[in-house]
Amino acid sequence: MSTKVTPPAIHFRAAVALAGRFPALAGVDLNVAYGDVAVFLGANGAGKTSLLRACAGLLPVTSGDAVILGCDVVADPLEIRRRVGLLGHAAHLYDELNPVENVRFVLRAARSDIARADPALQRLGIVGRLRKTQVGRLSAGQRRRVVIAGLLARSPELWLLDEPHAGLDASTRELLGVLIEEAASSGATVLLSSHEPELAVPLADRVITLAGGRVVGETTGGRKRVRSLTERSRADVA
Amino acid sequence: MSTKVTPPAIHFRAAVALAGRFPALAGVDLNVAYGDVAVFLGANGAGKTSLLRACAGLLPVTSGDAVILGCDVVADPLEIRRRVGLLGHAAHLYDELNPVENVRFVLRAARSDIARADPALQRLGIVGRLRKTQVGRLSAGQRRRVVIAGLLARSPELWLLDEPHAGLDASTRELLGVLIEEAASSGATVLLSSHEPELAVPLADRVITLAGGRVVGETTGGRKRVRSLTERSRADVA
Amino acid sequence: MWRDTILVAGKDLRIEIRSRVGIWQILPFALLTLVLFAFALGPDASTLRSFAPGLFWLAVLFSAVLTTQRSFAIESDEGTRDGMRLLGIDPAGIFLGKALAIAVQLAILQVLLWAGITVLFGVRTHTAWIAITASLLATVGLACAGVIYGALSAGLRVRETLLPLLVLPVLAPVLIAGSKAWSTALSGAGSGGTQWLRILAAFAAVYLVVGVVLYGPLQEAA
Amino acid sequence: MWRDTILVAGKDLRIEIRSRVGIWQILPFALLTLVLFAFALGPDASTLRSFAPGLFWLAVLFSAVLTTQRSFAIESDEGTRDGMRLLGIDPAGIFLGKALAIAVQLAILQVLLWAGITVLFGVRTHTAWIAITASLLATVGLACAGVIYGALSAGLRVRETLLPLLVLPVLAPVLIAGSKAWSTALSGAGSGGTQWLRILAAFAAVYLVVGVVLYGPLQEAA
Amino acid sequence: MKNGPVKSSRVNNGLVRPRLTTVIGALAVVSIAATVWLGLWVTPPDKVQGNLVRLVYIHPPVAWVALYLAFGLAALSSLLYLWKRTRSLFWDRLAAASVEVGVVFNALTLVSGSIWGRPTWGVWWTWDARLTSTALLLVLFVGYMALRRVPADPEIRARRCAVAALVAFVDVPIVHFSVVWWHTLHQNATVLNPNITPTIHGSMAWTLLLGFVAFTLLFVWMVVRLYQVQLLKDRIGDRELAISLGERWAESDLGTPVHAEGAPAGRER
Ligand code: HEM
Ligand SMILES: Nc1ncnc2c1ncn2[C@@H]1O[C@H](COP(=O)(O)OP(=O)(O)OP(=O)(O)O)[C@@H](O)[C@H]1O
Ligand SMILES: Nc1ncnc2c1ncn2[C@@H]1O[C@H](COP(=O)(O)OP(=O)(O)OP(=O)(O)O)[C@@H](O)[C@H]1O
Ligand SMILES: [Mg+2]
Ligand SMILES: [Mg+2]
Repeated sequence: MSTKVTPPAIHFRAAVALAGRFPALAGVDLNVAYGDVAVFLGANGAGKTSLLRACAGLLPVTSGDAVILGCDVVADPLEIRRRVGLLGHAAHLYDELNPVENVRFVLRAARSDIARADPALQRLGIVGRLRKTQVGRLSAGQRRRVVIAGLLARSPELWLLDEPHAGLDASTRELLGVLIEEAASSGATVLLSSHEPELAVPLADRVITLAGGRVVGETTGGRKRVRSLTERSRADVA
Repeated sequence: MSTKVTPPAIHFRAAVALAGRFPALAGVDLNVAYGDVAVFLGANGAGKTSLLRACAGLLPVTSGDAVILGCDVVADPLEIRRRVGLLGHAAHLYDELNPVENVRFVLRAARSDIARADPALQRLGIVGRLRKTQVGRLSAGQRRRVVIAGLLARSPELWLLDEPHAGLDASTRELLGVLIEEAASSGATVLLSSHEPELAVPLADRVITLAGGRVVGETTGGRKRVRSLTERSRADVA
Repeated sequence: MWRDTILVAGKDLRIEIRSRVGIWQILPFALLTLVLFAFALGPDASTLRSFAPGLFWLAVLFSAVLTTQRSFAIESDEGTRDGMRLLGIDPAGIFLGKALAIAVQLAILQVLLWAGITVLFGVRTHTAWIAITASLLATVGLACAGVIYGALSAGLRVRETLLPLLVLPVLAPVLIAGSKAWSTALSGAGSGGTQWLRILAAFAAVYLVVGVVLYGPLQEAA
Repeated sequence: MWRDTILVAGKDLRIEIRSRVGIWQILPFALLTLVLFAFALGPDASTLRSFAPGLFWLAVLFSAVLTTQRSFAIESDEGTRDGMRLLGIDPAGIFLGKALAIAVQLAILQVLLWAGITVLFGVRTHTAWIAITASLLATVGLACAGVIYGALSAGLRVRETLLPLLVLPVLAPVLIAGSKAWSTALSGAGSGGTQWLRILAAFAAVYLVVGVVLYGPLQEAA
Repeated sequence: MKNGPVKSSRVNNGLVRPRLTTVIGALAVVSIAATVWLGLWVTPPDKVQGNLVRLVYIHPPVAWVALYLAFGLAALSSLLYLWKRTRSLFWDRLAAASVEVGVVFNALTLVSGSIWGRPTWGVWWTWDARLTSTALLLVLFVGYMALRRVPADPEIRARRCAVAALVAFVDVPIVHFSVVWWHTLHQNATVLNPNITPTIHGSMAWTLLLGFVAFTLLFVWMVVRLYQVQLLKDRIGDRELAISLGERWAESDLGTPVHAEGAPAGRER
């Protein structure tokens, strides 16, 4: 084994996170290197959503260590949130505003160039009349596409995608794969949860199985690695 | 072709339904026979959700005919709702009550035996601590399982399932197939929408493609038919 | 219909017992409004005493709005109004059930508000039966009208602001008649109150009937 | 911080312009409360005139609660409060932005309510500057206190009932000081009002500072 | 922290040793009894107020406990909770306990004041600045308790409540200075006034002083006990948590993790 070179993007050690009085995460040990794509599999209630929310600094970790992108989740959630993007079960959009306004708002909040909104929406197929329809009126899949367009436009350092395939139609599912690959190869780290291994595993470097709020297994995914194998093992050890 | 014997369970003719000012259904022509399993495919925004909601009498049909289980959706939505069960994008549950109370409430409202709640929940894996946890605290997939348990306990004549696979884990996806087959073979009609044809098509007698709020194509699904072919063609013509 | 009434009222009251919103939030709110009215009107004791019935009923009105909001907040989670409609139960039953649950809460609330004005404004109740009858009739009316408008605004994203606007003008007769009836009840002038009781009874009857008849279409419209 | 303030305030006002909830729902509600108070107090014109300042401020208070509710209803759709936090922007900016948007709406509302009491209760404004200063200071205070409590109760399922209970007692000093200041302004007794203006200024300053400092932890708690 | 069943009265509550708690409780009872005895039988009736003056031994001490001790302590511990370096659920529990005591004493202030007001002012209640601000204070802290009841994570609830307590505490100075600012009907500061020469004399002064001591002792005892209740609730929560953690671990077939020796309840913060 080589020595630790860079600290990992995600580092959990014995992390416990409580939802109410319930340990949604019950001692997670996990390291994910920068630039990796990791997919979480697991039964309903295994803790996938909780883990992703903890990575976004939304679910406070009450014991153990949790360091995301070099920031402690308890000490500095704000800094983390600036740098991550989350696609959750529910779409965080302003129902009264249209897709363009929503994405622009996200970009302004992130201090990014609002000109990036249009190409992103275009790419996700939010074109024509949909651009000007209040998002409260869009269909379930269209809403999720708007959120993904926001992520794409912002291009955060860490993508957290909670069942991103759910609700998307065939062509967007394909596109999602492309977007994830693009993000990862441009250096971003991507974590996604899924109930559709046949779609998610090919995208991933690492396939991590959760159960009972813990990591219970890991295999490698099908992502064609660009980086050399040495680099790979280094990151894994870190 | 033989003559029309029974009227179909679902009958739409040139049905237009408005969501706000927008024609979510733009002239649907569709007949589904009793006991059939039909799956709707289509891109995001094609109108799958709108069609299922129209079948439940939730989306008013403003022109054309829409007759569900022999009742006109405009004239008698209440009668329809007594006999259909809908699993929508959002789970219609009382967050403050636990799964048992929620399912029992559904059963009482349907004048069914509340003793059916327990086996149904059991079957969907809502056991142990989950039975007593307020549903507002359950995970996304667990909530959907509670809704499905409610449907199973009620066993309506018409099942309307909007992307039922989304959010369910592998074992529950399998179970869902079994439940749909059971319901159909016991005489219920099942309509489901899906973005996962590989899961949905094998369950279905008929695969109907929607686009732009209309039916644009149909193929047969993979369901092993019990009924004879003559019966089949009869229903299709009706 | 009656079975559905019991079913719905039971469910609502069970959620109330579980969440205690009525006791811990609406009740203190009601008492608080009394204090606020006193602030607005200034400290003069005799003025306040003479306005006590009006202030009591204002407090009841605002609390009724809150109770109604709460009653529909538990229905329309996730921003949809499909839940109740999908049950496929008799709309009249839903209407009566929700009204019953609200009425129970409002009745308890009024007892405590009455204690409140007795202490804070120093009023004394001479003709209790008028006050009690007025309150009971008003409770029915408030609950029924509340449920009708609650259903209209349930599940809308603007429900928090829409409901008060819709329902308060409708409840104005209760405010007026209730205040007058309680004025007579408090001052001891026994007989004048009955005409106001009749108005309250008419109000309750109208909204009860309207609710039972129209709740079906209303629910569809929602 | 200032950029975030503008960003958030701009977004809130844009949603308001699109949905017109303030104009079509909160404003009529405010005028309606004036009418209801008149009902509760009876028809005597001189009584009403003398209570006009108090009633004006009561109406402002209740409308401020509604405006705050609305301001947080647009944030917490689908029952979650993640949205705002996920933006990762400066909490002080969010606080100031939301307060600014509410303040703008409240200022417009007060102009129209002033017209309302002028017409309905027949009052005349003698010392306009006191009234205007009082209103401006009060607006800042109401908006800041409102946002603090709005954030406390945002996204909770009980927010409709919890917010009024929490925020109204805090706003009571505004009610008192505002009424007194307006009383002087309306009666024309020019100098007595300044001590009340000082209270309003202190109130605004305290909640502005508290908000800027505490909004961060508050948002995490939400 | 002992394991297994523990007798609740013997629980070390982290504030005061159990023996001392009992002593404080006993002292409180004795001193209140002494105050009552002195107040009712030893001290003379007043020239103007007659026997009514005896309420002076109850009402001001009760008010003082509610406003300054209880709500002051609540505000202080809320502040310490919010301050990152001293953040600990200890402060949250302490704040909760003292708010509960404060609400009781605040209500008692209103009641004793009303009883006193009836003969002296002729009414149970008047809309005097002190009285109304005291009433508002009660509502503010009832709001705090309502907020506490809303189900939430302990840490989140603690933070939310801490903010609410601090904002509510702003009313306390208003109550205190209301008599000065608005020249009200209510008594001016007689005991807590800036020039310390008390305006009452002799046995009355001593009894009043004893009253303050007695109610302060009662306050301390109640806070300690209620803190204990809070702590026990939290412990029950911790135990539930331990159980659910066990259940959660059992959901996967890994069994108990290696790093989980000792209390699984998480770091005490
Ligand atoms: C409901 C009615 C009343 C309320 C809510 C009330 C409230 C209070 C409060 C909050 C204080 C503590 C103020 C401070 O120390 O800052 C206080 C003190 C006091 N009250 Fe009352 N009071 C009431 C009625 C009365 C009456 C009727 C009397 C006597 C005629 C009275 C006499 C006093 C005295 C002598 C003090 C001690 C003053 C000092 O040392 O600061 N109070 N009251
Ligand atoms: N307050 C609570 N009380 C009890 N259990 C809780 C509470 N909050 C969360 N849980 C449980 O914690 C787990 C949360 O899991 P999480 O939402 O992370 O699951 P998930 O892996 O995302 O599942 P899904 O695939 O269904 O989305 C669930 O088992 C849920 O029942
Ligand atoms: N008020 C409205 N104004 C404009 N367009 C609307 C309005 N309401 C609905 N729509 C459009 O109607 C369509 C509704 O489609 P529906 O929700 O039935 O789609 P779906 O097939 O279920 O899609 P998905 O797969 O994303 O769930 C969408 O294209 C949506 O944008
Ligand atoms: Mg999940
Ligand atoms: Mg859909």
